[in-house]
Amino acid sequence: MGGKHNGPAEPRVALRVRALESLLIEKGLLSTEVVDEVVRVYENDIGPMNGAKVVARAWVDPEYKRRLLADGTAAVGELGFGGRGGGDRLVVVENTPAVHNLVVCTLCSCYPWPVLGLPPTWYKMPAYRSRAVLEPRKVLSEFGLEVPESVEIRVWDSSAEIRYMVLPERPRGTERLGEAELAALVTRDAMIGVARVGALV
Amino acid sequence: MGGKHNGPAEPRVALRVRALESLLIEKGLLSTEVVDEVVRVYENDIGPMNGAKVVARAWVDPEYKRRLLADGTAAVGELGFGGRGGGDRLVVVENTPAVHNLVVCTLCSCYPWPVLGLPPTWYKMPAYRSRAVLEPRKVLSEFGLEVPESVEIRVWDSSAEIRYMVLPERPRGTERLGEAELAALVTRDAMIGVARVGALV
Amino acid sequence: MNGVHDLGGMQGFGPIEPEANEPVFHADWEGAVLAMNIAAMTQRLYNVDEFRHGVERMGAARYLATSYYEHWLASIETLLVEKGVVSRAELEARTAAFFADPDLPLPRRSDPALVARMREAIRKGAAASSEERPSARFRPGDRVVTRNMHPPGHTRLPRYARGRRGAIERVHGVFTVPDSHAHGRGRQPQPLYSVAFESRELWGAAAAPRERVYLDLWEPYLEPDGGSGDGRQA
Amino acid sequence: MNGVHDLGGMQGFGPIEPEANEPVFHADWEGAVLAMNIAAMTQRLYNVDEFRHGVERMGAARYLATSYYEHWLASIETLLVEKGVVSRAELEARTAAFFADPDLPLPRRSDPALVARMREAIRKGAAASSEERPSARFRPGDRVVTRNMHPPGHTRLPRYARGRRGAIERVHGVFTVPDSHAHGRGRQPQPLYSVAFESRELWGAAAAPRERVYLDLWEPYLEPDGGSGDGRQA
Repeated sequence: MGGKHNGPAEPRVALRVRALESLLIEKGLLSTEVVDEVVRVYENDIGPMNGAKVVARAWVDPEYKRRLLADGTAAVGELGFGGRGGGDRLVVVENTPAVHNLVVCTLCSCYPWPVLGLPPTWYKMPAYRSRAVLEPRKVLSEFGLEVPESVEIRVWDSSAEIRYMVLPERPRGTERLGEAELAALVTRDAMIGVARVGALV
Repeated sequence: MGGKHNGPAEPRVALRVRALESLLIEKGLLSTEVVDEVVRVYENDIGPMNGAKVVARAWVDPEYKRRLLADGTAAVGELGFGGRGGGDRLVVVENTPAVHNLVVCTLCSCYPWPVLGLPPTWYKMPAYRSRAVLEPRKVLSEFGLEVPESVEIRVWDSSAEIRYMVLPERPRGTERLGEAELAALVTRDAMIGVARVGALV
Repeated sequence: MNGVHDLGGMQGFGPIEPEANEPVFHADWEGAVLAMNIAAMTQRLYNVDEFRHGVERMGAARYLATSYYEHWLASIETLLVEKGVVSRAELEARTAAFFADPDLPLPRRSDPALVARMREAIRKGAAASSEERPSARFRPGDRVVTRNMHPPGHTRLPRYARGRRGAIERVHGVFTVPDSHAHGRGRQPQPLYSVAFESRELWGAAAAPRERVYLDLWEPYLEPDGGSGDGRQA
Repeated sequence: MNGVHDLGGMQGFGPIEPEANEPVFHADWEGAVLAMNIAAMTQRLYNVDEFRHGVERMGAARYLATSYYEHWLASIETLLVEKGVVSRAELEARTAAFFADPDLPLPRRSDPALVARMREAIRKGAAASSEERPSARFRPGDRVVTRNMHPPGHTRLPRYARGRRGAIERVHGVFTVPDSHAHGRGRQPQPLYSVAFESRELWGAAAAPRERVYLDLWEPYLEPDGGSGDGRQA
């Protein structure tokens, strides 16, 4: 990826990036392999499938869930997840019938990379960042998630090196599913808090 | 002016304006004469020379000054100034050795048109509007006006249909000048509050 | 609306850059925009509060990337289309025609009556004050606290002065409340006050001493100081 | 810095627009920007707080008009130039060369040690917490009020939560204060708290009930509630 480009219609920003890239390579601070490796890792190894495994484990293993809520960093580490973009600490917040959690970063776009990968564009854009703290119920409603007024909404604005992930509610009708099947149900949006995990039909 | 344009290199916004103008003319809501007349008025009749006359009168006539500070609208009306862009009310605030006044409109660009004409570009730009209320002394210093810490600064943020004009201090050495000569010394910037009226050399 | 137009206290916009010997207009189209706006308001196609809110609604990125008269043009277009004076389609079609042929002439039309009306409008201005005199709740010297409010529509209580304590400096009279007037809900006149705020109240302990900011605020923006405040947990 | 990056509570940005089946990267250059940034921080050319402040300094109009990875690119360029890693002149010259010939190849260089270091960095992350344990002033349940502060530099106390009352939810430990770390004044570790705010405290009486916002705030941002507050006249 670092070694090719997008052809003659390549936008100016892409050429600007190649200019900087070439200077850093010459100065011994970068290599095309480094770029390729980073892209490979975030395209293949690190993404919401990691968080989904964490959620599924918490659903089937009450003792793991207890550890996860007490020390998210250590508990996701048990499954091999952690590191860069995770800030220093992962805090997992649990959705219940009485509480719905939502994660945002109003000042930039902090996001729990080790468990969810790189954030989607909408998470980084002004509309979500501005509104999530001011009118979360309306934001959720636009995502198709109607949260009754009786349910408390907790918005986690990631202003420090703490990252937040939502532990969604386990849907009804999933009692017989195994951990891997459960993980397949868990979406990125549910772990940000803008969706529920859908019930099995 | 409404009837001509700027030639082949005319920017898109100018053509957009002509498109809207032509539609309004066809609908009987505008005419090229109206555009010409408005431009003529603001280029020739209404400008800081009006405010300068007000200031000079106040400097030479203590009774007029008293009326001006008590009811700016009525007092500038005595000199024939008033009307559109003046909001509903003109308030004149007096600079003294102990108090320096500064006018801004942080929300848009309200400005005392009848006495100062249309505002300069810097008055309408984010840098001035954002900083005048937060760090007025620093702003004044960048205009070359050092206001000692012992002098109180009053910033008038024009948030309603009240317009503000500063009555600057009369410089020393002007005792023998007549009203017209005094008016020639008074600058727009002094009546906004970002300058003093210079002493005669 | 907490928009980027609400610039008081923002940082990072760099130095103020005055232009030496600045002309009244930098291009002919600026004068035309000014004239169109005055003509439109004189003919009551929209009011000044709708106009200001039209600027606020233009979008933050565009607002910051464009000039004052481009802001005006954006609001004029928005309002004339919303009011049904001009359709979006005819505006786009006419724009395309001028892009295709910049030498297209403007229609000729003489309207001495409108010119006279404009002269009168410029001379007299528009009234925002009211003859109605609801009794003013506050008097000069009274301590007040501004409401912590974040309406999605137009307001003239800047964000930097919300939930702040000040003192009534002067009672201006009774004026149209922009918050309703910008949204077709009438003038709803209310007492308007000049309110003085210490810089340290607005900007905290690091603010310079002997600096005050004065804002003109309507009675519904204010509460007596000493109450529990708006949304505060005592 | 009260910049446009501080978006919490702003209005007028329209609906949220999720992209169906969004790819991890929309173009090759995005991945290259991500990799350059991780490589630069891994090699300690700058720290994450300097990086965030570099984005904040890019200018409001440009910030709003450009994408996430363009923000990153702007900050990387600013910092590498300021740190003397790359000169503005060589960057412009090299850019001109790529504009003239987009097919210019990138230099070939193999650096297995750097790749290994990057893998390790991605796996382990960067530490912001500290082993130092200054005693924390507040405990869970304590009522606090945030400072009303408007520093021109970097801070992580958003504008919407200044001068607001909340309750300590949890003590995270001791962490690098970004306000100093972004400006070359070291880590200055301080206790970091999760602080809960009622929506009505943040947004006033019109805010919906049963909504809370939690922020992670450093001890210097906070004062005990019940004191005179910062800059308030009791």
